[in-house]
This record gives sequence, structure tokens and C-alpha cells, in this order.
Amino acid sequence: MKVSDEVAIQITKMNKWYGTFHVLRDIDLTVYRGERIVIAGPSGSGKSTMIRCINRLEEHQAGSIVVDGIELSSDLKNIDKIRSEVGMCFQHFNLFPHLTILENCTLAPIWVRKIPKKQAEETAMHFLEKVKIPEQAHKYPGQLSGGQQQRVAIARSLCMKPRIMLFDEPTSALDPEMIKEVLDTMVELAEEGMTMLCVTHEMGFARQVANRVIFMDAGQIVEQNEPEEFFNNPRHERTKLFLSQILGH
Amino acid sequence: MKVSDEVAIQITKMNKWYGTFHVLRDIDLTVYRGERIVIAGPSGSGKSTMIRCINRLEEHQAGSIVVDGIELSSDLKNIDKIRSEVGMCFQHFNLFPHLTILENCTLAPIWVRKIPKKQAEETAMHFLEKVKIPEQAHKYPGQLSGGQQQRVAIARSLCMKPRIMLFDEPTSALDPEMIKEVLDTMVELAEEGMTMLCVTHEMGFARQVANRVIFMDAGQIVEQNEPEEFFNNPRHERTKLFLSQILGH
Amino acid sequence: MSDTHAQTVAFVRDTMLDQKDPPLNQVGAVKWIRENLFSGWLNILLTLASLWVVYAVLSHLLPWALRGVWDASNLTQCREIIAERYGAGTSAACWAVLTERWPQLIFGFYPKELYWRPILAFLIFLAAVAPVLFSAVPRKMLWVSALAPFVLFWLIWGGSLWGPIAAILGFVIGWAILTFAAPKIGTLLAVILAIVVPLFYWLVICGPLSDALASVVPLSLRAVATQKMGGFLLATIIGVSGIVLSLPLGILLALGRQSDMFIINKFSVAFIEIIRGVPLIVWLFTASLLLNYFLPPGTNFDLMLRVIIMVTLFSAAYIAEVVRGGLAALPKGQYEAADALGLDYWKSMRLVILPQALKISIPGIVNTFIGLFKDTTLVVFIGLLDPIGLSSSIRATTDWNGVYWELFVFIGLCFFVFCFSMGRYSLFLEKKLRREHR
Amino acid sequence: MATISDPPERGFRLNQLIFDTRYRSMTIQVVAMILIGLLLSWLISNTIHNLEALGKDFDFGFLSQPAGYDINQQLIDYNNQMTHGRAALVGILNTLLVAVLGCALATVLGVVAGVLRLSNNWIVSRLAAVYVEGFRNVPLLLWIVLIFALMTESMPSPRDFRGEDGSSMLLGESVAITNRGVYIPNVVFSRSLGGNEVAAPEAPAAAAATPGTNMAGTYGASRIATGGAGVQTGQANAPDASGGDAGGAAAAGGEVIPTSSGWDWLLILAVVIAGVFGAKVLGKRAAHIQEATGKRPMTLPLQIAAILVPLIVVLVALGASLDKPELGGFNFDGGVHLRNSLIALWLALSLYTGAFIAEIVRGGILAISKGQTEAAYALGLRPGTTMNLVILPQALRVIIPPLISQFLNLTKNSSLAIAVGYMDVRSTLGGITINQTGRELEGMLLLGLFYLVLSLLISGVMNVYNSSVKLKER
Amino acid sequence: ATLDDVKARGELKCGVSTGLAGFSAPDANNVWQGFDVAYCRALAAAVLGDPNKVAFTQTTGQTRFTALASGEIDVLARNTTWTFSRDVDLKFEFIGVNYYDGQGFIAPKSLGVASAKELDGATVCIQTGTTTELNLADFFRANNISYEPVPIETNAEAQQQYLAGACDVYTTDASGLAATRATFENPADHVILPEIISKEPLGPLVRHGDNEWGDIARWTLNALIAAEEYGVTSANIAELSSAPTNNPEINRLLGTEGELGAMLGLDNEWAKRAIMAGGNYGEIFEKNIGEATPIGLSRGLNAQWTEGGLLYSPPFR
Ligand SMILES: Nc1ncnc2c1ncn2[C@@H]1O[C@H](COP(=O)(O)OP(=O)(O)OP(=O)(O)O)[C@@H](O)[C@H]1O
Ligand SMILES: Nc1ncnc2c1ncn2[C@@H]1O[C@H](COP(=O)(O)OP(=O)(O)OP(=O)(O)O)[C@@H](O)[C@H]1O
Ligand SMILES: [Mg+2]
Ligand SMILES: [Mg+2]
Repeated sequence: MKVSDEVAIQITKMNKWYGTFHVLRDIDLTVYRGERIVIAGPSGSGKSTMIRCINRLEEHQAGSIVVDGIELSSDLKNIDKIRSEVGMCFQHFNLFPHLTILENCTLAPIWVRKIPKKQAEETAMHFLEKVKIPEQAHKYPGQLSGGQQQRVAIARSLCMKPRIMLFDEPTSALDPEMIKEVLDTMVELAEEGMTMLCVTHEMGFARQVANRVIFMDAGQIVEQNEPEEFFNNPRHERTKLFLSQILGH
Repeated sequence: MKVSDEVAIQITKMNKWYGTFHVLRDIDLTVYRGERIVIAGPSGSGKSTMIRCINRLEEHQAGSIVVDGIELSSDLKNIDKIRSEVGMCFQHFNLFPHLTILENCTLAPIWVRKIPKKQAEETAMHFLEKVKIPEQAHKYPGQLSGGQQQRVAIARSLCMKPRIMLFDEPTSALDPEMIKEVLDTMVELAEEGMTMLCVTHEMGFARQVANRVIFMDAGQIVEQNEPEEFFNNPRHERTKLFLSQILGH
Repeated sequence: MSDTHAQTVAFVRDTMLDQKDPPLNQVGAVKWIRENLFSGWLNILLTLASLWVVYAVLSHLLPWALRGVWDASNLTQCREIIAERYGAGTSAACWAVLTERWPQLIFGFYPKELYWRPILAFLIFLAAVAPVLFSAVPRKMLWVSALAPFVLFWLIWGGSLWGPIAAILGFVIGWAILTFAAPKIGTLLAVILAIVVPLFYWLVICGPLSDALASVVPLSLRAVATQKMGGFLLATIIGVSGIVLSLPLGILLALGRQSDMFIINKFSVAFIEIIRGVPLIVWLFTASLLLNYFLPPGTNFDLMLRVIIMVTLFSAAYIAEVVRGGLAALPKGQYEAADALGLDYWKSMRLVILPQALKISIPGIVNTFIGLFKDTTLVVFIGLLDPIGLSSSIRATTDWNGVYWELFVFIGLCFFVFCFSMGRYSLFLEKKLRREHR
Repeated sequence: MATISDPPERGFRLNQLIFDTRYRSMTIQVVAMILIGLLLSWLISNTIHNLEALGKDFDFGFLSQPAGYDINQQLIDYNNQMTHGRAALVGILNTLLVAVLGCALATVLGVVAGVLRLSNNWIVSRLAAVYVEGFRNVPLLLWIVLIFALMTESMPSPRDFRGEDGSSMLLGESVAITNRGVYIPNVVFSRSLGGNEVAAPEAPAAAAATPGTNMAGTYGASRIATGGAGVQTGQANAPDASGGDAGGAAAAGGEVIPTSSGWDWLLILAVVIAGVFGAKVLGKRAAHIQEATGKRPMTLPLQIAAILVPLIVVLVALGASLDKPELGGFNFDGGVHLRNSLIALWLALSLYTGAFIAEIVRGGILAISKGQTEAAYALGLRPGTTMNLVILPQALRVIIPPLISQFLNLTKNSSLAIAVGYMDVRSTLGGITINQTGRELEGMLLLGLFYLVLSLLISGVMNVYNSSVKLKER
Repeated sequence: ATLDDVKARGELKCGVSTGLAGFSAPDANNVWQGFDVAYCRALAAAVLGDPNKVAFTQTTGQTRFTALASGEIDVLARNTTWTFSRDVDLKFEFIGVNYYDGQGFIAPKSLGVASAKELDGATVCIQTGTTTELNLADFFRANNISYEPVPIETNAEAQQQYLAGACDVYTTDASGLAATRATFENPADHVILPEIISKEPLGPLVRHGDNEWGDIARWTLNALIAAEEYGVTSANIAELSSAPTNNPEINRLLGTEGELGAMLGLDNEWAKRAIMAGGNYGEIFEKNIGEATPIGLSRGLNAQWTEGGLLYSPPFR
């Protein structure tokens, strides 16, 4: 697991408001290519919002976000470019129920990357094999279990060959047996050196693959550290409290 | 925990089809009064179907089922008699959401057994105390946790003073903490000598209270034995495979 | 930790940041206007177009409505007043027709000195539906709902009080059979008896009995003939009785449609589909032109009653579909649990299934009612004087010949207020149900 | 083991009819059957007795008697000497016409209003809401009457077009909006397949005097109305305009009077269908190219051309020209006359149903969770592509079934034509015919059957659609 | 029998139109007024002794015959044309003519039309469900000219269409035309064309088969007409009926001589009450539709035969 010096994401003094509610306050974050960052924090602390700002599902109102050297502004072209570089997995998978698994995976490559269908399907099958469900390619999402669906969602993002992957609580809607399937897939991804930002409460996963854990509270980054240090030796009061709750049971 | 010689349920060469699909094949089973039987088996093996045939939620097409000396036929009177002798708990509790807990428990005694309301309520309170939630009597099911709801469901069945209780995966829809509450209640029941048939994957429960474990696969009873023998010394290949999976994790 | 960047690690915030106000252009009216009205050229275009539409409509409508004349005894006089006030050729409303005729539009030809009766009836009606529509109202009030139909009937039509009382007695008999005889003779038989005996009672005994009672203790209100009812009173009577009467029939049809008994199922389906497949106006013409053919020679009851029968059958088909939806929305487990407890079909329906299914169906029933209420305007084509019919009659008098918009505006507004609020209510209920279901 | 006592096989007992599930349902059904039978036979015997008492019989012979009344709007040839059956047919076609027109416009209005209601432009979404609530909560009948009145009151009458300072026609003197309806140009052909009349040079006025005559095509849109003379009186028979060889007459010299016949319109329809088909093929080809190379060629202009070019060619070949309405004696002559009754009914039905459709559309779009859009955006899809490939296919499944039942409602509501005197099937068969012949029973029966068959057809279509798009689930 | 039903009910059920100025319309006090209504009141007075014991049922052109056939009403006094098929085929009995009418046309003066024969290509408003549309078809067919019919459901609407210019001419019974024109803002701008294209004898009707009831209805109408002929008015009727006069017809009519009432199954003062209800035919006419009213119809054909009209009551003997 190597981390280069190249900067993948550079967030500077980013602020965001919902109406008058200040959700994100002066976020400063630099992510290097190949880093695997886990973001933790209590509910409502702004983790999802931050992640969603990175591929412009939400608009930030102050500060700057530079992804892969492109600054996120309201310029549509930049947004398109960034979105095709950054893959995202949602808590509720959000597969397209009217398309087969294979079609779900080839949709974006065909229409965004303008790749011939045949080639797109080959790529898709490749990634479906990687997430271990090639045999489901011609079923519909409704026919799969939750864990399988989430793995399809990951494969769907990978088909766009993104350089950065964002995960927003990818396992929290799953039954315990299925969580493992998905985490395994993510670990595998991490081992291949994908740059990853992952909001999750799976602390086991954080220990195993993250090289940095970021703790957020009340819209701010309160603490960040290597996983070992973070778990064994939290410094901020909020972090200690949070960890005691999370690891308590 | 004593088992008498009296036959509670006698199933002979019972067969059932769903359309052309043969779900239950030549089931032979004799349950003695006071026996506590756990039924296990892979998903789709016909466990639920068998249990549901016993109180005629499903109709069998060949063979005979005799419950408490009454043969289950299409005679409505017999069906009514058997149903009021046999209590049943479902995986999803199926409490009536528009009635309070107490009303849930007194409904059948009042309308089926024609017991005066007052007396029915006393009985109901008695059983609610037994399942340790007398204080919830005037709430509605929606206000209780899953474990509490399942205990109410058990109390509701008990209010009909059934001689036989059927359980269909009573704990599989519950969160881990709640499973224990419900199992405790069931253990207590078992100790009082109630004849019980229970479909469950809780092998701990099986070891603790069952005096027979039945293993089903593909619509047939593949193996039956005392729990100790069953777990330690399974004989059939299917049983071995199943036990390895179930106990594996 | 060779793979970690030293400079990125180990950040701990010492001072927590406070909530700040967003930049000025991100809040308040400025932002609202920018985002809601003028974001992008398409939006600007739309905004301008809409403003123009609003202006065009209001600039015509407002002066006309506001300049309206409220006191004049006929159209000519009204036109003179307008010409006098605003100059000849000004268009202005003659609201005077409403000042003079609004009681007629609302009550039809109901005797003026008896207006209190429909008004009281309406209040009682509101009280009666309250427990059905609002779960906060005490359940005891349901008794009011059960008795209301008889009281309302008596209040509106008048006549002897003993008629409704004798009619109620039929229900009491049915109920008594169900509760006392059922254990002895079995439910099915009891149900049949509970239907047949009251029917017999109503057809044969009820009339003489109430006459006899009336001759002993005459308790009566002045009778008002159906021909005297018109306007919104008529619309409400037809709408409400249509819905109320169609409920039991609709429920039976819904159960029939869910039944796996072939004949009953097919009969229900056929009934529902035939009724729904043909426009209401055709059914109304059937009521007015044909119903007498189907009844024994010599029977003949008034048009409004025939219309109510037809409307009842019509809305029963729609209610059946609504209730079927409610039944289908119940999880199968509820049916099974009822079975497993030993409840028979009718008991499980009455105690477990229907109370839940009907609750889910209330929004749908309210919507059906709105539709029906609007459709009562169709009775104008068979000669009943609903609000629209009355407006034609009013225009047929020499005084108000030629008055047009004022009447329609009034009628339209009345319908709008009523239907809109009912619609909102059913929406609210749907949302509430959705919340509770989660 | 205790004894298993096989219950003794007893013979059939009577109480099994009630207590045995196998027989019980049979019993109930037989009883129900008997009751229903009794009810029906009671009704029928009452009817027979009543008919007898009134001295009437049950006989559909009246359908072949002459109707005696005129119908202003005819899609097929009709005059008052034709039969009641024919009049009913004219009414049926009129019903279908307004239903089809209404469904089309209601869909457009509904989709537009539904989408506008979701617009983030406050004032636009408010306006759409006002439209939706206003139309949904006021009886349709009132709207029909209001719109009808609005059209007659606020539009100029044809005589206002006379003189200098009168109203003027729109679009280059080709469209006249009057309080009798809207006159729009008709397309006529100088080389009509149905054959053209040749005006003898010395008597051009003769042809003009009977403007309706030469337009009496067997069918076609031009028959929605013919110029000023909608109703041909019995004697003024139109010459039979069929027969393809009559086209040769054009060569016979003299001035050719442009006309249109059903054949022309059939040909045009065929060409348009072929064009649409061609456009589809082009679209398919584009999809193939995209599959192969990844690049999707621009097809929209080509597709439009595929439809338009053949159409234009055919129009030119037929010698198409516009027959503009002109102010004649009392009315406009020539062109197509869309009567007020049709327009008012059409508008009111569409606006009313459109309001319901708007809610359906809005609901359908809202039913697609925000997550779908976000997922599509996160994959880099553009908003337009997201709409086409992700949102619409899903929303349509939600929208179409209730949409079709709205179509059904609209069709049934078209029977309110009575309010504006539009001659639909209820007004002809179920109105004047019944009234003139006194055949209520037969007439209403036929009328009911017509609507029933129509709605069963529509709901049949709906069921087929529903089962074809059902989402696959576990 | 209908008479017994009516007596038992204590109320006469009378079918009228939903609203036609001068003939039947409710006023602001919910009381029906008009020429047709007056006949119903007279009949009620004759049979029940009280002109107010009438329940008016509104009927449309479509529903009127069924209402009568089904017994929903006892008598239909809605301006209905007496035709062969209605009398014979539809099984009704017209009991006389209370208004001799004919179908005519009204047109704006500005149209410059002097005769209906010049109406080639005109747009014509008609009320549906009446004989009017059949007459119209016949007329245009006979004259070999074309027209565009605009069918309308009610008179009020037809009138509005006509005024707005949505049709060139409006055709209906001449009485209706006059009534309609009377309510216009500028009646003088409209002409009633000279052609009367049909005979429209309007009269009340009852069901076939109940001849006693038919007789009562018929002779009530005749009594009103005869009263005018003999000069019996609501003003002098009290005096004339207090003692036999020297005109035996009047005496028989008013019941001071003979037993005509008993023959009808009523008492002897039936005709007196009928006349007192609203006056004799002439009075009713003048009060509701005569020249002094906004309707302003002249007697024309509806004058007594002695004055050149067609009203001719058979003798009371
Ligand atoms: N669209 C919105 N409008 C207004 N407030 C919002 C919106 N979305 C989120 N918020 C608020 O912003 C805050 C941060 O939300 P966010 O979803 O980022 O939290 P989170 O850290 O992801 O929490 P969780 O662990 O529950 O997902 C919360 O207080 C939330 O209520
Ligand atoms: N109503 C039905 N119609 C057709 N097939 C059915 C029906 N109900 C169940 N089955 C089939 O019958 C088989 C046995 O089902 P059953 O529910 O008894 O299995 P089970 O052993 O209880 O499984 P699980 O552990 O998943 O509850 C399954 O293959 C199932 O698909
Ligand atoms: Mg979140
Ligand atoms: Mg199961």
C-alpha cells in the first residue's frame, strides 16, 4: 500500500450552509493519490455532506475544492470531468431497477465515455468477476440480495475507471452476513492502490485498510491521525467520547 | 420435563403440492404430549409449510394429520376445534395493530371461546405477566419493541389455553438483544410441559430444551434424533453439511 | 508508517469553530428571488411569462368583480346602476342576483322558515363524521355516527319520528340475531337470518308499526317534499347518501372480489366493471327513463330517490375498488393470525381485517366522495335542480334573464372551497397513514 | 405409540354442505347463483310486464328507420334521411374523435403542468398548482359550460370580420377564431386521387354555390366539418367521388377545382407512417453505430427529414394547396370548421383531465427517489441523459397505468357533450333517437354497451401494458 | 285511478319545464309562476280545492314523457306539441290545446334577412329533444337549402348563444321567440321572420287509459276557455256563482245548475274554483305572457273563436 506525493484532492477553507445552518466549517483536507481515508463522526456531523461536495452533488459556498487539478466551480464541463474521475457508492446502492446488472454497469461507460457496447460489457464483466457475481449479470437488481446489490454498485462505479472512490456508509443498510462480502471487496480495492474516501462506522475496516482516520464533529475536522494512533490514543475530548461509545458495545 | 405416552399429533404419509411443486413428501411424524421438538433445515425445505399444515393454514393433499384425536379434514368444525387447541407464533408476530395488547390477547377467548370479557382479561393479564410485560397491556403493538411484540404474540396464543404450540422462526426477525428475551420465555414454557413444535435456527435453544430435533431437506424428514446425538453425531450427509454451515459462523 | 505523509497526520483541533452566518448573497430575500425566480434564462423567461399571465387574468377579473353591484332587483336595474356609476359600457358584475337568490342556490325551494332544519342537519352531519375522520375524537361518538343517518333523514324530510325509529329497530333485530342466535345456530345461518329477518321486517311490519305508533304518540316535523330540495342541499344529500349507503355494498363487493369462490368473484367483478365502464350520466338517464321498467308494475317513487339508488350503485363500485386496495394493503400475516386464533371468516373480517382495511381506505373514500359530489351536477340533465340547474331556472325568469358569470362564479367557488378542503384533508390523512405505517 | 384411529368413512351427510370446506363454498355459490338468478328474472319479468302494460315491445327495428334530424358534425356522410343506426354511428365517431383529441391534449397539458409544478421557479410552480387545484375541485360540467360561454361571449362573430375596422383573421388571413368556432385552412389537392371536378369555364359560380358538394369525400379529416354548409339537405346529393380513374378528368381542360378525398388522406397517412418507421430505423442504426464505435451519430435532423421529405413530395405530387376559409354569406366558407361545441368540450375535458394527469406525472417523478438522480450524476451522466435513461423509464411505469384510467375517465366524461350540444353518441343514439322513437330501453342498452366495450378495451390495453413492464423482483 | 291517487295524496303532481320565461319559472320566493303553471293550479283547485296543492316537477325535453308514463307526474303541462306519434305511439292523451303556436325564426336586423328562405348556409340554434329539430330539417329539405344546426340543451343557453352571435338565427316556437326577444336589452334590433314553418299546438297531456282523469284535465282547460267566452272573470265570479244567472251555460259551468261536477267525479263548484285560481284563460294569458308583460305576446291565434282566433271550447251541457 503505497501513497504517492501527488495530491488527489485538495480542500481549502471549504464552507457550506444549508439555509442559515452552517454544516461544514473551514474544512481543510489534502488527500494524496493512493491514500485510503476513513471518515468517522457522530450522526449529523457533516460527513456525508463533505463527501458529496467532492463530486458536486452538493454545492459549497466558500473555499475551494480541487480534484485532480481541476477546481470545482459552477463550470459544467469541470463538473462533468470530475464526476467521471470520481466514483461514488451510496448507502442505499441506488442501482437502476429497470436495467439488468450488466446494463447498470455499462450505462455510464457507453453514454459518458462513449465506449463501444461490446467493450463496455467486457469491462463490466471483468469488474463483476472482481466483485464475484459475474453469474448475476443478466438479472435485475430487485432479484439480488442487499450485499450483492452493493457489490454491483461498486462494480458499476469501477466500470468508469475512476481514480478516486467515495463511499458513503456502504455497509450500513446491510445485514451482518452481507457486510463482510462488501468489506472484502473494498479491502481488495484498497490493496490495488485505489484512492478511497470512506465514511463508515466499521472500525475493523478502518484499522485494517485506512492509512488515515478523520474524525468530524459539528461540521469540522476535529482530529485526524493514523488508525493505530487514532484508536489507541485519541487526543481530543470529542474523539474519546465517540470512540468509547462506538467501541463500547 | 416429562413426555407422556399420549399422542398429541400424528402425521401419516402426508404430502403436499404447490401447483405441481412437491413441497412435502411422505411426512411421517408422531409427537407425544409434552414433547418439545425443534425443526431445522435449509431454507425452502418445507419446515414452515409442515407446521402450517398442522393447524390448517395450508391444506395437505394426501395422507392424514390427526391432532388431539381429531383428524384434519375439510370439516369446518374439526378445523375450528383444532385451531383453538393449537397456538401458533409467527416470525413477524402478526399482532393486530389496531387493538391494544390486552385486546389482542382477549379477542380470541371472547369471540371464539365465548368467555366473559372480565375473565378473559384476567387470563390475559396472567399470561402477560408470565411473559413479563403486564405494564404494556394498554399500549398498542406499534409502541413496543420487536422482542416485546413477539412475547405478546406468545401470550396471545397462550390465552387460548392451547395444548400444543407451534413456533415458526419466532426469533429470526429480531435484533440479537431481543432474541434472548423471547427464547427465555419459550424455555419457561417448555419447562411447564407444553407440547411445542418450533422451527428455529437457534441451536443453543435446541440443545437446551428440545427433546427431539428434526432435520428436513427438500420436503422430507431426513433425520431425527435427540439433540445431543443430533449435534455431536449427525448421520446423514445433508445434516452434516447443514450443521457445519450453521455452527460455522 | 513509511507510507503515510508526515505532514498530513495528527491534526487535532484546539478551538472549535462557531456557527457563522452564510455570506450575504446566500440568504434572505435576495437569494430566494435569485434561486426561485431568476436562475438561468429559461427561468427568467418563465417568470416573466407567468407574471404576464397573472396580470392579464387579474386585470380583467378584479375590476369586474370589485365594481360589482350588490343591490338591484333585476338585471336591467343593475345595468343602469353600473352605467350610472362607471359610465356606459363598463363591464362589472351584477352580484345582486346572488343577494336575491343565494338561499335558492343553497337550499332550493326548501321552505324559508324551515332553513334551520338543513342547517342543523349539516351540523349533526359534521359531528357524525368527526369520529370517522379524526382519530382524536372519542370513540363513543361513533354512536352519533350510527344514529345520524336516521336523524338527518328525519330532519330534512320531516314527517313522523316513528318512521326512522321503526327503521332503526330493523337493525337492532339484525344485531340481536347475530349476537344471541349465532352461538346456537352457527354463524352462516345467523348471518343469513340477520339479513332476511330485518328485510322482512322492513318490507312488511315496519310501515304499519310506525303508523300505529304515530297514531298513538304523534311526534312529527312538517314534511317537506323532495321536489322542494335543490341547489347545494340537493347536491349534498345525493352525495352524502350515495357514499353512506354505498359503503356496506362496496365492502361486500370488495370482499366478493377478493373471494376465491368463482361465482361470487365473477359476479362482483362483472358488477364493478359494468358500473364503472359506463358514464354516470348514462346511469342517471337509466334512473330517470328506465328504472321504472325494472320494478314491479305500479311502483313509482320519486326521481331523487331513484337517483340516489343509481348513485349508490355507482359509488359502490368505486368504493369497492378503494376497499379492495385497503384489503390488499394488509399483510397476509394478519389473515393468518386471525385464522390461527380460530376466528371464522366473518369474525376475522369484522374484528381484524375490516377495521384496519377501512382505516387505510378512508382517504380513498373521501376522494370518491369528492368525485361524487362534483358529479351530482349531472342530475341537471334529468330535471333535478342542482346548483347549475337552478342557475338556468334563475336565468329563465324575466328579472335575471341574461345573467351568467356571477352565478357560475358563485357555484364554482362553493364547489371549490368544499372539494379543496376535503382534498387537503384526505392528503393529510394519507401522509399520516404513511407515517404510521413505517 | 398410541392408536391412530382412522376416522370411520361415513357417507355424505347433509350438514357437510355447510360445515365441510369442500362443499361449503359450493353451497354458498349455488345459493348465490339462485339468488342472483331470482333477482335477474324478477327484474326481467317486471320489465316484460311493464312493456306489455305500455304496449311496447323490445325491438331494435327503429335503428333502420329514417332519423329525420340533422347532425352538424359528421365524420362520415350523413343526412336526415338516413337511418337512426347511421346517426348513432356518426355519434360514435364524434365521441371517439373528441376522446382521442382530448386524451392527446390532456396528456400534453398534464405533463407540462406536472413538470412545471416541480419547477424550482416559485411563481411557475404556484401557477401550475392553481391550475391543478382549480380544475380538480370544480365540477367538469361547470367548466364545460363556462368555457363554452367564454368562447361565445368573448370571440367575435363572423359578421364582425366584415368591413374595415372589424376583427381580422390570424396567420395570413388563414385562421379565423369566431364565436362559432375556429376556421382553419383545409388542405385540398388539385390532383386528388378521388378525382377532381372540372369547373366548366363558363360557370365557375355554379361550383361555388354548392361548396359542400365537392367536398363530400367518403372520409377524412376534412369532414370534421365542411365549410359553411355543414348539413347537406337530402336532395343535394354529393356525386360519388370514389373511383381512382376519375383523376384523368383533370386533363379534360377547364379549371380544376382542388378537392380532397379519403384516398388522399389515406395515402398521406401511409406516407407519414412510413416516415416514422424510417425514422425509427435511423434511430436503430444510430444505436448500432454507437454499440460498435461508442460514438452516437447525430440523427435528429435525419429523422425529421425522413418524415418530412416524403410527405412534402407526396403533397406536391397531389398538388396540395390550402383552402383558406373565406367569409361567405353567413359564415366562413371553405377550410375546416372546428365548432365551438367541439372546442369547448375538448378544451374543458383536456384541462380537467390534464389537472389530474399533472398530479399523476408529478407523483410519478417524485416516486423515483432522489438517489436515482444522484447515482446517475455521480456516474457522470448529464441531466438530459439522466432524464432519458434513468428517470423517465422508471417514472413511466408508475405513470402509465393511472394515465390510462384517466383516459378512460375522459372518454366517459365526453358524454357531458350534452351540455354544449356536441353530437356525440349520447346525444344522437341516447338523446334525440330515444326521444323521437320512444325506445328508451333499447337505446340505453346499446349506449351502455358501447361505453362498456370501449372501457373494457382500454383497460385491456392497460393490463397488457402492466404485465409487460412489471419490475423483476425476488 | 289517478283521480283517487291525487285525492288520497292531497296534492297534484304537475310536470313543468325547468324554466321558460312566462311559461314556468320559480321566483325569488320559491313560487312557480307562468302560463303552464297557472293551468296546473287551476286543475289542482278543481280537484283538491286549493290552487297551491301542486307539487311541480321539473322535466327536460328528454325526461318529460317518461316522467308522465311512469306516473311520476299526474299531468304534463310543459309546452309540448301535440303530434300523431306522441298521441298514438307514445301512448299519451292530449287533452286540448292551451296555446296555438308555430315554429318561427328570430334574426338580428343587421343580418338583413327578410325571409327564412334566404337562410341558405346560415347557422341555426335549436333546442334539442323537441319537434323543432325535425321541423327544421323538413323545412330546409323542402326548400333545398343548407344550414348548420347548433343544438342547445336549454332555452336560456340558446338565447345566450344567439345574442352573442354564435348563430345567425334562433328557431323555436313563436311564443318562445317573442318571450325571448322581450328580455333582450334592445328588442327592436331583432326581427321575427314571417315564416311559421310548422303547426305547434301546445297542450297539457295525461297518460292513455285513464279516461276519467283525462276528462277532468280536459274540461278544466275547457272551463278556463269557456269562462273567457262567457265573460266569467275572477272579478265577477263570486257574484255570478252566488245565484243562478240567466245564462244557463254559465250556470252549468259554475255549478249553479245541473250536475256536471258529479259526472266528473268532483263536486259542482269545481270549475268555479279552477277559474278563481288564476282567472279565466284570457286573464291567465294577459297576466303571464300578454302584451302588458315583458313577454308581450298578442293573442293572435289564441283569441276566442268569436274574435277570429282558434280557441273554441265545446259546450258545457
Ligand atoms: N438538504 C439539507 N437541508 C438542510 N439540512 C441538511 C440537509 N442535508 C443534511 N442536512 C443537515 O446537515 C447536517 C449534516 O448532515 P450529513 O448528512 O452530512 O451528516 P452525517 O455526518 O452524514 O450524518 P449521518 O451519520 O447520520 O449520515 C445534519 O444536521 C443534517 O440535518
Ligand atoms: N404459496 C406458495 N406457492 C408456491 N410455492 C410456495 C408457496 N409457499 C412456499 N412455497 C415453496 O415451498 C417451499 C417450502 O417453503 P417453506 O416456506 O415451507 O420453506 P422453509 O423451510 O420454511 O424455508 P425458510 O427457512 O426460508 O422459511 C419453498 O421452495 C417455497 O418456495
Ligand atoms: Mg451520512
Ligand atoms: Mg419458513
